[in-house]
Formats: sequence, structure tokens, C-alpha cells
Amino acid sequence: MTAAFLFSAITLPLGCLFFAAGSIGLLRLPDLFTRLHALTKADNLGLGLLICGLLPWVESPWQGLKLVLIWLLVLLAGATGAHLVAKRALRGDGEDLQ
Amino acid sequence: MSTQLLYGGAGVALCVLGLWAFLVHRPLLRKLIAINIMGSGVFHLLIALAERDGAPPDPVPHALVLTGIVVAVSATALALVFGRRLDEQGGVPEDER
Amino acid sequence: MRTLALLAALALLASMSLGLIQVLRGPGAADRMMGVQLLGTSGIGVLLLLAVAIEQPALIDVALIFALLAAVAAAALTRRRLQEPPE
Amino acid sequence: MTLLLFDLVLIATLLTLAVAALTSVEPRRAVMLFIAFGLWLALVWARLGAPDVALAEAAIGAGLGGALMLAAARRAARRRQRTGGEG
Repeated sequence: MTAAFLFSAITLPLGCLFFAAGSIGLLRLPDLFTRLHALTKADNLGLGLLICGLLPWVESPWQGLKLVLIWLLVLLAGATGAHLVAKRALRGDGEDLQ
Repeated sequence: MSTQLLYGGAGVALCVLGLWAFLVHRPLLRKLIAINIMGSGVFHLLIALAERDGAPPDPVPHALVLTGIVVAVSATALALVFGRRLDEQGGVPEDER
Repeated sequence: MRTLALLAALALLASMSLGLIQVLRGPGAADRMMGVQLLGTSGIGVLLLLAVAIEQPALIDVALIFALLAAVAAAALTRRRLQEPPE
Repeated sequence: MTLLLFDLVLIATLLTLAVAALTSVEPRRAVMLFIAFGLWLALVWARLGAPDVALAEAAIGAGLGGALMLAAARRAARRRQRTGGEG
């Protein structure tokens, strides 16, 4: 029971919790924008906590750097995607997407 | 062993599902998706057979599947272009479908 | 640690399957796209956990490709039809 | 034990996705489900110790093939709207 294990034992379930919250929110929330809000919670915080929990367990610093790079990339993609979806929905020209 | 059996069975099931959908459905896009899933089933079977519990997996099926993925996408692209050309010429006559 | 990572991956898989329902039933394509996006992010999470659980660091590279695809897919799926005349 | 449960969830969802992609009538929904299927398949192959093949499937099979089919689905959906028949 080392400190690193304890750290992971806290952050990993917390990350999973955020993912579960994102999924349930995606299913249950009433309209597009609130669902978008739930989705980005899972993207940003859930994955961030997971990666924090995994950082002590990778073999070399380079692997850890790769993990952080993945998180940054997902942050960027999530923000851009959410923005695009919301803009389309606001303008009301999402109809051809049906 | 049981891992191989489990995943291999899933591959066979995928192949059968794809074959069924390929025979039953009429539109080109659905046929293409069906044939792609059928191919994925074959790939899945190969990957499952290459897996050896614990030990590093057999590399030869992996090489085969890598080639197969590229070929499958190329064939899909060719079929889509054919379909588009067919549409531009007015589609297939009703009695030749 | 391996058991912990595997358990977390299992929980993530369950939440992913929940998100899939949204892809299946989503009324508009925007909902479906959000479902696919959640699927991609959870897939990254599962891959990273698996990389620790079955000790295969190469899986981190696969997760990197998933992240790249998520970025491209979001842009491709929300593309507007600028060049086409209104019908 | 946990690994077996993991495998079962993985396979059940894979087959569900395949059935859903094959039985959906609307072209764009079918393509979306096909992309999700490809991503999930990459996940399964990563679990089976084939990260290189998973990489290729995610990038080429799901990414490139999905994008090609999405463009075709867009055309098919437009044609269906115009004629009302099956595209």
C-alpha cells in the first residue's frame, strides 16, 4: 500500500465517476446544450483524472509525456467539437444533419 | 485457449451477420457496410487465432490482417466511385437489379 | 495495481455501453455525434488503463491515434454545406 | 475473473454494434454506427495483444473508410429526400 497506489486508488474511481456522470447526463438531460455540457465534463475532467492516476505507473518519463499530450489533444478536440455543435444548433442549420 | 475460442466465435458470428445482411439488403451503401463487417469478422478470427495466452502473439496473421485492412478500404472506395458513376448515368434499370 | 486498472477499465466499458444507447436512439445527428465523441474519449481511457493492466506500452500510441481521430471527426461531422445551392 | 467479464462485455457490445449498423435503414445512422463499430473493433484488437493492427484499423478502417462512406451517405440521404424511395 504505497502512496502512489493510494493516489491512484482515489483518482481512478473519481475519473470513472465523471465518465459515468457524462454518460448518464448524455442520456437523461433534456436538450442539446445541457447534454453537451455533460459530455465535455467526461472529456475533460474524467480523462484528466484517469491520466493523473496512471502517471506514476508508466515505465519512462517519455510515456508520461505522451499521456499528457493525449489529454491536451482531447481537450482541444473536445472544446472545438462542442463549439461547432453548439454553433450549428444555435443557427438552426443543423437540419441537413438529420 | 478459452480466450481464443471466445473471440474466434465472435469473429464467426460477425462474418455470418455480414453475409446475411449482404444477401438481404438492396441499397449499395448497406451492402458495402455489410461486406466490410463481414471482412472485419474474418480479420477478427485471424487476430483471435494469433493470440497466445501470455506469450507474444503470432506475427504472421497480424501482417495478413494489416494488408487486408488496406485492401478492404481500397475496394470500398472503388465500389463507392462505381456507384456514383452509375447514379450520374441514371441508375440501374429496374429489370437488371 | 493491475487489478485496480482492470476494474476501472471495466467500469469505463459499462459507461461506454450506456453512451452507445445515445448513438442508437439519438434523434438528431448532433446527438449521435456526441455519442461517438464520448465513445472515442472513453476508448482512450480504456486503452490507457489496459496499457497498464496488461503491460503493453504500445497501447498508448493507439490511444494517441484515437485522440487525433476525435479531433478530425468532430470537424468532419459538423461540416456545413457551403458550396451547394439550396434545394 | 475480471478479465473474463471484461471480455464478455467487449464481445457483447461489439456484436450489438454490428447488428445495429446492419439493420439501420437510414444511411447516415448506419455509417455512424459503422464508425463506432470500427473504433470498438480496434479496442478489442488492442486487448488481444495486436496494437499495430488496432492502430491501422482505427486510422484506416474507421477513419478513412468512415469518412468515405459518410460522403456517400450524405449523397444518398439527399437522393432519398428528393425521390422518397430507398437510396
